[in-house]
Amino acid sequence: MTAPLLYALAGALLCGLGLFGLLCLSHLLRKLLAFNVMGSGVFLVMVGLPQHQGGPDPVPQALVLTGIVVAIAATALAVVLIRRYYHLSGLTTLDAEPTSREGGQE
Amino acid sequence: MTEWLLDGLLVIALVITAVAALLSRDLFRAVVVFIAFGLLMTVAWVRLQAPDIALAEAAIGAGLTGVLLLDAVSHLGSKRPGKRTQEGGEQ
Amino acid sequence: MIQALRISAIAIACLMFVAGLAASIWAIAGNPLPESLPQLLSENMSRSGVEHPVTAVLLNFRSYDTLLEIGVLVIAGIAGISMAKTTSLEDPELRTSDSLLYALQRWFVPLMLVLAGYLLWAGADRPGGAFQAGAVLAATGVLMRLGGIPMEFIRPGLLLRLGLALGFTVFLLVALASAIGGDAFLAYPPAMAKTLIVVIESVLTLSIAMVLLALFVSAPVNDAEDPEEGGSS
Amino acid sequence: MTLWLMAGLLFTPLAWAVLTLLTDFSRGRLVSWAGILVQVLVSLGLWLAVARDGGFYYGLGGWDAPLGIELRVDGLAVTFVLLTAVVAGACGLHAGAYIDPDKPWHRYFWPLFWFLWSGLNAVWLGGDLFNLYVGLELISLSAVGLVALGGQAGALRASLRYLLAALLGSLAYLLGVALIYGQFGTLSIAGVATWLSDHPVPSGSGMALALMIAGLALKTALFPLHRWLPPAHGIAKSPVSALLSALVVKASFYIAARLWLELGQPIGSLAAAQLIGLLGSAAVVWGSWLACRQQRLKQVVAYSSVAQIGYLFLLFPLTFSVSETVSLQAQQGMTLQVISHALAKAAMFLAAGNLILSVGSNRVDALAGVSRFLPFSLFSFGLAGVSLMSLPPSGGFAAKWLLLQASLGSGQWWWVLVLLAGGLLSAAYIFRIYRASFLESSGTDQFFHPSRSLEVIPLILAMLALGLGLASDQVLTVMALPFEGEGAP
Repeated sequence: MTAPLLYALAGALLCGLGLFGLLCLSHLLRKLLAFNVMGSGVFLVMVGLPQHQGGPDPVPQALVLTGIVVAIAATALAVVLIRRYYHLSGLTTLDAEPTSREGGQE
Repeated sequence: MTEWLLDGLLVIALVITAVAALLSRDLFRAVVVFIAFGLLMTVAWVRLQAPDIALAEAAIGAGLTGVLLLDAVSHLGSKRPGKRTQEGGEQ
Repeated sequence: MIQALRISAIAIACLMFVAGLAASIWAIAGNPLPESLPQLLSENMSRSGVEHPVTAVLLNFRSYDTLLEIGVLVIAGIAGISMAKTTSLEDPELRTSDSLLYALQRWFVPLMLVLAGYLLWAGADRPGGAFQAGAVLAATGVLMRLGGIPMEFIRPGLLLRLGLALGFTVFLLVALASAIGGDAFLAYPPAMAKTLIVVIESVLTLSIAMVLLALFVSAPVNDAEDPEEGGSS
Repeated sequence: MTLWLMAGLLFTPLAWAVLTLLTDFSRGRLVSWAGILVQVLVSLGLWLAVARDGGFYYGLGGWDAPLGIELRVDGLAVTFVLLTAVVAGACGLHAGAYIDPDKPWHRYFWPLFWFLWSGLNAVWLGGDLFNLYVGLELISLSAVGLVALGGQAGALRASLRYLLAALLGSLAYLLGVALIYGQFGTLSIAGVATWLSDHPVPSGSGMALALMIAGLALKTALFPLHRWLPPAHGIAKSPVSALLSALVVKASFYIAARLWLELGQPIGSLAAAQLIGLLGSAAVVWGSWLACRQQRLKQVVAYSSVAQIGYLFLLFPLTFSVSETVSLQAQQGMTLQVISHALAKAAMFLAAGNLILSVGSNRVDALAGVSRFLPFSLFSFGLAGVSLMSLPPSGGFAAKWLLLQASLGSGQWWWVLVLLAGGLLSAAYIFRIYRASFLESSGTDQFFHPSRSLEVIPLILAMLALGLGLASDQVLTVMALPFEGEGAP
């Protein structure tokens, strides 16, 4: 057991938490928070696991930097969509199905 | 030994803030806790000898995402759903 | 009742997921690593043109990733401003007359600009670089925006789109030039690697800040109705 | 020469994305049509070059695999690059005539379209796990942007749902990549496969493969993770729906298939392979059944996509622990299914868009009496339907024939039942549309005729899907080309 491994395991836990949040929470902004928590967990695994044996490894660090930028891009886009969706429909969740008739969906 | 204590505490704090951010009843508080989570992540990156990610996390993860979400929360909280028809009528 | 049952089922599934994941991580941590990339990396560092390994990976060894990633940012920016049908940014609700914010702004904005410049300059041989500098720059913009400074250039016009495209275009042109020069796509000539990386990083900083700022500013939306095909008719 | 083609292939879509970002819709249309021409020529050139000389690795930035990113340019990849050029080109031409140029935000259609195209090319050619992740995100975000374009509440709702599903899928995939890197210390698929070929399988790598495939299955809308797809594909503008159904879902499937073919044999298990096959079968039956019950035309087509995607996942059981010939048949069947479904579904969505434009409603029962006015788009719709129903001589028939042979050859006869049931059910939902359109109705006297160019494009795509069955041998020889010359173009 080394410190990086500890962080990798914590990352696994954060992934599970984020997954739970993404599936269970209904408010869209909360889902977004859960996505970011899960993303942080994945990044921790990505950096922690290889550094357990090899010491600091610049490659996964660079990958995580890329990943963080992709995550903020996705988050910002989602926020714009959520705000506009709220503006037009007054809803903050996707649960209620006001207009669609999906005929056959349970 | 102190290092282990630090890492252990940090990990526990990370998990607690994550849980709090997801389960908090008040959305505004959830986002604030999430920003704290981002700051703790910054410390975790420093502990993992990844200063680049720590900088990026502080600026992007905690800073920008936090402001973006706070702004969204206040937006979603303030306007009434019925506003759509009013504005549609004006324009 | 059904809701509670569903949540507990998901919770149990997530717990099992965490347990499985942790077991795999534990197992992988015990296995020997077959290949050591950091070693290969340090052997090739001298040919990369920069001293800082993370920057070398981002902008030389795996520059294609970075190119596409900037593409992702630009997409998010485009999709964001396509939502913003507002012609006016003078949304009175956004202006805060908060004196604390004003003070923050006066002291922080210059400080943050300096910080962004430092981060960019440091990127070549120390931690720092385009992403961090861009994020700080964007944060500066957000602060100014919250303080009610109108910032005309963020209006969805040609100037904004030029700004969005700038970093990406320069990166892409460098890539093409290297392909025309006879090497592979994105292969910098070794002698010019350092200069090219610095140039790319500088324009990327501007573009990253621009995209993030545009996404922040375009989020408040005005009303626009437009019936589309496939809608709920 | 090949180097130039590669540079052109990578450069053009990205450059056109920037160019069209700076123009408005009408000028962007002209620019884009020129770009489509360039891209089709470059793709065709690369396809011919690979057909002649065999595949090669292309090290980007002049760095080889473990350190840099290598593109794997082989027969299958260039076939899909060419397919993308044909289908995306057709959708681009159609969109130019179909989308209203007066709406100011439609100018953003072209940059998103080109970014989507470049993401697709990046995925077909990708040989690096993390680069594939970035390519996937490029595709997902531009696809979400395209669905949301116009910003109506329904479209936003569908696109948000799509975005969340896509992000979750990407994260699961990335987690798998993290485990792979932790285990093998490399991100190159070929590198991992080489190492596995002469070492015992390390413990813990099963989870990595499972995570990656689960994430990709979510992005491919495999049953029961399919529920985000019909709203998104149904509500987008028709050229966008065509792009999404024909190409975007194939990208994540393609990565999953690549991973399975390279790593499935050592890491995977029989149970996992059968489970994925079972889910695919469920998708075929359930998707077709729901397609029969939809009220809206484009929803029918979207659910049909869920069903047709199901067939693709039969690849997993049919290539696991079977003889070389059976595996090859299954792979060929999968390739033909991807190509024929891409062509047929693009044709179908574009034709459906024309029909909706004509009758001014997206409901199936509003089509009553259309057959008197519009034999042309209806005809394209039916031709594409022939391929989906897998009647000879269509590409769909050739694909399912190969899958059938592979099922029988490997003794897994139960998949034959799925193939038969799927064919019958797809016939049911296509004839339902036909029945609706041949009903005599007094109500449909107002009728809008779309321009000829809108009608010709789906017809051509449908003809290609139909003719694929006749030319399948040529296509398959290129796909199965041996991989020659390491890194030397």
